[in-house]
Amino acid sequence: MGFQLLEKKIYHLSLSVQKQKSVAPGYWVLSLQSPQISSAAAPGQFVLLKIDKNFDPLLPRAMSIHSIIRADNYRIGFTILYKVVGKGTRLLSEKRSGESLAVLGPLGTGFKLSHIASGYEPIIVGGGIGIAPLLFLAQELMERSYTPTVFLGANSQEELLALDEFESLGFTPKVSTEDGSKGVKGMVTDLLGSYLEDSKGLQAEIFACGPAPMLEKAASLAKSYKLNSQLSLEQRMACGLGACLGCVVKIKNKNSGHSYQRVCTEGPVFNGEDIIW
Amino acid sequence: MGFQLLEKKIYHLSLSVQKQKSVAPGYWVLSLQSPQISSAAAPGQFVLLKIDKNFDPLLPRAMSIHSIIRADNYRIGFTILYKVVGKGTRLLSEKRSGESLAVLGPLGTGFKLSHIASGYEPIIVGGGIGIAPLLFLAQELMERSYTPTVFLGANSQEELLALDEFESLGFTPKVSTEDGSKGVKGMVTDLLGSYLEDSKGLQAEIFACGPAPMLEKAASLAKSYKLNSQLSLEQRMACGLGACLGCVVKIKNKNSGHSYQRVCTEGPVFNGEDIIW
Amino acid sequence: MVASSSPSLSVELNGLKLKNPIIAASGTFGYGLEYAPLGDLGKLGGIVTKGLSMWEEKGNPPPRICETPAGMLNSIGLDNIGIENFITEKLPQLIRYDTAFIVNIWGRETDDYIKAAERLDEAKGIAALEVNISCPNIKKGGITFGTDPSVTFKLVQAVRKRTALPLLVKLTPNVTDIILIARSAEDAGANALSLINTLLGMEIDVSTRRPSLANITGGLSGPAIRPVALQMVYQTAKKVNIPLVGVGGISSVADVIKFMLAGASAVQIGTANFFDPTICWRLVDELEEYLRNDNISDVNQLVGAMREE
Amino acid sequence: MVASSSPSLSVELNGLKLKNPIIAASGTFGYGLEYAPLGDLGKLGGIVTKGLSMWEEKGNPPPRICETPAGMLNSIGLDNIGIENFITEKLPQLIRYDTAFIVNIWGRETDDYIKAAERLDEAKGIAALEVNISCPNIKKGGITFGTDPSVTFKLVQAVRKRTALPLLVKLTPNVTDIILIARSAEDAGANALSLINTLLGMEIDVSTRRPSLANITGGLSGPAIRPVALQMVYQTAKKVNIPLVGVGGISSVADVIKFMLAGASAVQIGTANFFDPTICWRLVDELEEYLRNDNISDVNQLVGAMREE
Ligand SMILES: Cc1cc2nc3c(=O)[nH]c(=O)nc-3n(C[C@H](O)[C@H](O)[C@H](O)COP(=O)(O)OP(=O)(O)OC[C@H]3O[C@@H](n4cnc5c(N)ncnc54)[C@H](O)[C@@H]3O)c2cc1C
Ligand SMILES: Cc1cc2nc3c(=O)[nH]c(=O)nc-3n(C[C@H](O)[C@H](O)[C@H](O)COP(=O)(O)OP(=O)(O)OC[C@H]3O[C@@H](n4cnc5c(N)ncnc54)[C@H](O)[C@@H]3O)c2cc1C
Ligand SMILES: Cc1cc2nc3c(=O)[nH]c(=O)nc-3n(C[C@H](O)[C@H](O)[C@H](O)COP(=O)(O)O)c2cc1C
Ligand SMILES: Cc1cc2nc3c(=O)[nH]c(=O)nc-3n(C[C@H](O)[C@H](O)[C@H](O)COP(=O)(O)O)c2cc1C
Ligand code: FES
Ligand code: FES
Repeated sequence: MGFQLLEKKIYHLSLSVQKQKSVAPGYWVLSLQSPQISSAAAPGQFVLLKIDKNFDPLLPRAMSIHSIIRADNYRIGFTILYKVVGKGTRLLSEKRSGESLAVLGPLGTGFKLSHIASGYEPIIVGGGIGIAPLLFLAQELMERSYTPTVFLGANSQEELLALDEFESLGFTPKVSTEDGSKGVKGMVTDLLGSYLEDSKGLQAEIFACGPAPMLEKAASLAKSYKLNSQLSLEQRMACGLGACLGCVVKIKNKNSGHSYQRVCTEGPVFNGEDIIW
Repeated sequence: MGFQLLEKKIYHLSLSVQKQKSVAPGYWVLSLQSPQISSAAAPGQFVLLKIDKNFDPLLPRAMSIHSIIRADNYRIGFTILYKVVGKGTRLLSEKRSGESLAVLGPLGTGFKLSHIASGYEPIIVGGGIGIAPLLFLAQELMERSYTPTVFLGANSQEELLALDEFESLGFTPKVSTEDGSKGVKGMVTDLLGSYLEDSKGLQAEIFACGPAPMLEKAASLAKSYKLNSQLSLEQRMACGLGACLGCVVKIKNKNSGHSYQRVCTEGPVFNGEDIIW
Repeated sequence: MVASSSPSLSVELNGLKLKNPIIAASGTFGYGLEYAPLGDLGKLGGIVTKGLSMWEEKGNPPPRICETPAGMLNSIGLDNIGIENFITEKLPQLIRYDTAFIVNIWGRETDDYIKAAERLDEAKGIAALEVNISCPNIKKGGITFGTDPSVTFKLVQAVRKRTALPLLVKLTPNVTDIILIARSAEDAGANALSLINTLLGMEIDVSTRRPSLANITGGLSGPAIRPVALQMVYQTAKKVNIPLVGVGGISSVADVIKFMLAGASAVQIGTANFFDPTICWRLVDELEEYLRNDNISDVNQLVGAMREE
Repeated sequence: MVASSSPSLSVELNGLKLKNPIIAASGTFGYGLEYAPLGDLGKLGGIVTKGLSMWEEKGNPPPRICETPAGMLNSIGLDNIGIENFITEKLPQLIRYDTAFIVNIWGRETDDYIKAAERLDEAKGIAALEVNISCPNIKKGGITFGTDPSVTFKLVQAVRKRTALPLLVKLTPNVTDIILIARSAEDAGANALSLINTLLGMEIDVSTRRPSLANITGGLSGPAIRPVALQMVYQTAKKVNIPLVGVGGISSVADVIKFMLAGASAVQIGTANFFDPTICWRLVDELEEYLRNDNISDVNQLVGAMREE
């Protein structure tokens, strides 16, 4: 058990940008070729990108693995789906094919799937840019012959990310937008709530990523309906490897009190009921 | 007299790159459009370029005005000729048409020409990247109906910068290279020395830019032949405006001792005999 | 709920009134005139001169500056034209600009400061003195004044007695406890405190194996030191009762606001003038815009308004 | 004139032998194992653990880190698994790597340090202790130990008596005169000194008006502070007779050489591990390459070899 860490495959590679595509105003999908990282990656894991060689910005940026690129059934690369929010993501969006980035990954503990039994319904809930890691998760669940129910929410139709991709995988996501421009007007957790209410007694597990208030709501819904929830959290990071202890969140201890756990190592995916909001 | 400074026209502009051209391995010519700076500029003056918006590199880089770009006899822009030596110049060489730079200029006191009388022969001596400011000077002298004698030196033929441009202005520069690949093998100051020796009693003034040892030699040759010399010096800079006192060089005082004078304000062009090497 | 009138930008530093809190920092704006080609000096809150002494000072040999990650080192060595020349040559040109000219003074002995204060007290057109007890670039005096509380007290008190001009005292960050020095300056009668001056630093050129500065060591400034300056302003603001002027790495309106939230009543812009020479003017506009957008009627509402709960 | 044999990279820190001068700095390399997936730990000169105490420490609430210009702030608060857990869980895994494991220790009272030293003295596989008297992120103890020469002396002396392990003492830059502290540690029996720890700093998020760190202030590290660290190494090297380990902003082989030229016998790499996670390994190779290209047979020839004349 103690040697688990050493067996982890983590690569530090200089990867050149294969493709950079704007998918909505301020949202981009970046494709990177890397058989190693894509082969080692599991849904919910992430990479750290050093966006510029110089000291500004200094620290690498965490980005979830959005999807795996395959050729002839081999994993040859991966994509990230990201939103421009600050200096790092703006610079990232200016990278073009051929430019290179230093990438560390795959990192973190993703969604736990081994315990999912065939009676269970996986429920995927994504809000805004939180949709990013969930496409990879849906793919993986399908490969394992589960058919998740997918809920996607956003501010507006425009920002409903990856809807097409989910659809082309054969899903029919239940959709909400805050401005009502697509699907039901309101929060994605409202949709989720009605669904859970309508299907009481469902054997299910919730997999969610999105803004903190959405996750908190998802956790409390899960609790009400006695379901397990796995939530992907964010925190500022430096090392991504569990070394700096910079990225902790507050997690309930088994008995009482709390401890700080690392989003980059124990997480980013945590059990909803363990998180102290 | 005290108000002189205030009358100086100095612009701080965001200019977009018009053209970036490699002229030899590691040497580039960058064209910037700016009627204001080009109209205000005199030979020997320079600009400060803030190469990247971010903090790395932090300080702007000094570059001489290499030539004036004209359209219909109006000055519409200027070029700089530069050598990649470190981080800033490397980043500069990666700028492409359309990208913009913050430019401050024109700065400094250029070559003094007002006292040049018709009996005088202006002798231009450039070594390596020191050739950069001298094309503009040659142009200006021509416009004033003087015909300077031009000496250009470099390590090799490849690095003999702007030779074509001088030739197309009608000059036949006397050329030396250290490896003998073009012109006379040796230092440009050797060429200059023989020339001065051959034309003893010449009424001339030397205008030189290049590495410090070359300039020192030019100054001492000028002294031997009782000629005035104007040499363009370099020093690390921060403000370019005379405010920070960072860019000083040691200059002889009239009577005795020395003072520190600012390359960005009193210079970059100094009288050869005043410089303390 | 758009503010009907323009937000008020003026601040008062315990006797020194400024039309806005944006001041050009000592040593980075020359005597003011150097930047006059780039904008109306009268728009700025204030301008602090290069550090002046009773004599003309040559300063240190070159190279005097060097770039570092997000910062720079300088060892100018307080090169200056002397107070007499300043008064006769610069001041007459400066007084036509409606801004607060603050004269930064230094000396090697207490007496040098006293003489400087006396002489400048007589001159017309000076808004305040900034007593530099913190320059790391002179071997004697200077730095030592600002690292010992009792020496600071005596020096500031001596200067205080010789001039009616408002006194800013400029502190060094190169101390174990800046609050001790700040309180000494306050007790001795400083009107306000400027913090911080540069951090001691050095750089080596590996290719020549020589120090990058002729003086070997120098003062570190620029964005790199901003977190240090902000921390010192924050800590000091809680412990003294006179206004603070924040200096150190400020290069955006967000930075200005950070220093005010931490407790500064005004700010100085130093190294940023070098890489963004029109920044002082732009900050005045951007600060006004920020206040307007956030519906803040008076810039003083920002001072110390960081939320801590 | 190509050197016939490989240059010698090994250094000796007054009792602590290292195969090369590249050491991973405390708090930035975990307990070593975290970086094991990226390279052979046995290639490094040494690894300093996260600061350990006699008890398990939760540390500070998040957010604990924040980026700054060419640097970062941290207020981890010395979160650690405790010395007992380290010995039972980590050490057995570490000892298979042929590198020097240096355990960084801290406490709130002198007694905490004493107990830590005694306990670690018994453990197998530890090359040295690094006594952290300089962490800015705990409210009590820690920082105060490293800012007062006599307190430093007493603490180091007490620890010295309890262990035969070589002692590195890690100094804080947040002092008026680091030489006083350095000499106290030397006099008390330190084998070597590590300098510097982080500078006190802070950042504010303007949009929320809150400090960026939950702990409000934190420690500044990274390239931004390199000139400060280099200056302190240079000044201290001239005044003490024990070896120095340079730390602070090192992120290239040129930086390693700068610190050695200034007088460091070895260096530690901290923040650079975060933005360049394989840097420690690369520096070992690049340093060897530099020595080879410059025909330097022994890395110790660099130590203090800056030209000053
Ligand atoms: C495990 C994980 C996975 C993520 N996956 C994605 C993804 O797939 N797509 C996506 O768009 N974003 C993702 N994020 C958020 C992304 O890392 C931030 O948006 C990004 O770092 C912002 O950088 P910036 O320079 O643009 O913003 P700035 O605000 O300028 O960044 C300043 C600092 O804060 C940090 N920071 C800012 N926002 C966040 C945040 N939300 N989480 C963590 N650190 C932050 C930055 O890394 C940087 O150190 C993820 C975050 C984590 C922790
Ligand atoms: C008045 C003047 C005019 C110049 N004109 C030209 C020109 O036309 N073409 C050209 O190629 N170069 C010119 N230079 C030199 C040019 O400024 C430097 O080559 C350039 O700053 C190097 O920057 P870097 O980041 O590539 O190098 P780095 O070595 O990484 O720069 C580090 C620091 O040192 C400074 N520095 C390095 N070399 C010099 C130098 N030679 N002079 C002054 N500062 C230096 C940089 O500005 C920077 O602050 C001129 C310099 C001056 C002072
Ligand atoms: C080139 C230079 C010269 C300086 N000269 C002085 C001076 O004469 N007197 C003084 O009190 N501070 C002087 N300073 C310090 C600045 O006024 C300021 O306190 C410091 O640089 C930190 O601010 P910054 O990071 O915005 O530059 C000088 C700074 C620089 C960079
Ligand atoms: C996240 C983080 C945690 C740190 N934890 C410790 C620690 O536990 N003990 C210690 O002595 N120093 C600690 N340090 C300080 C570093 O060891 C080092 O002295 C400092 O960061 C300067 O070096 P750098 O600029 O290379 O990071 C820590 C630094 C960082 C960035
Ligand atoms: S980012 Fe360093 S421990 Fe998580
Ligand atoms: S560069 Fe500032 S005075 Fe010359």
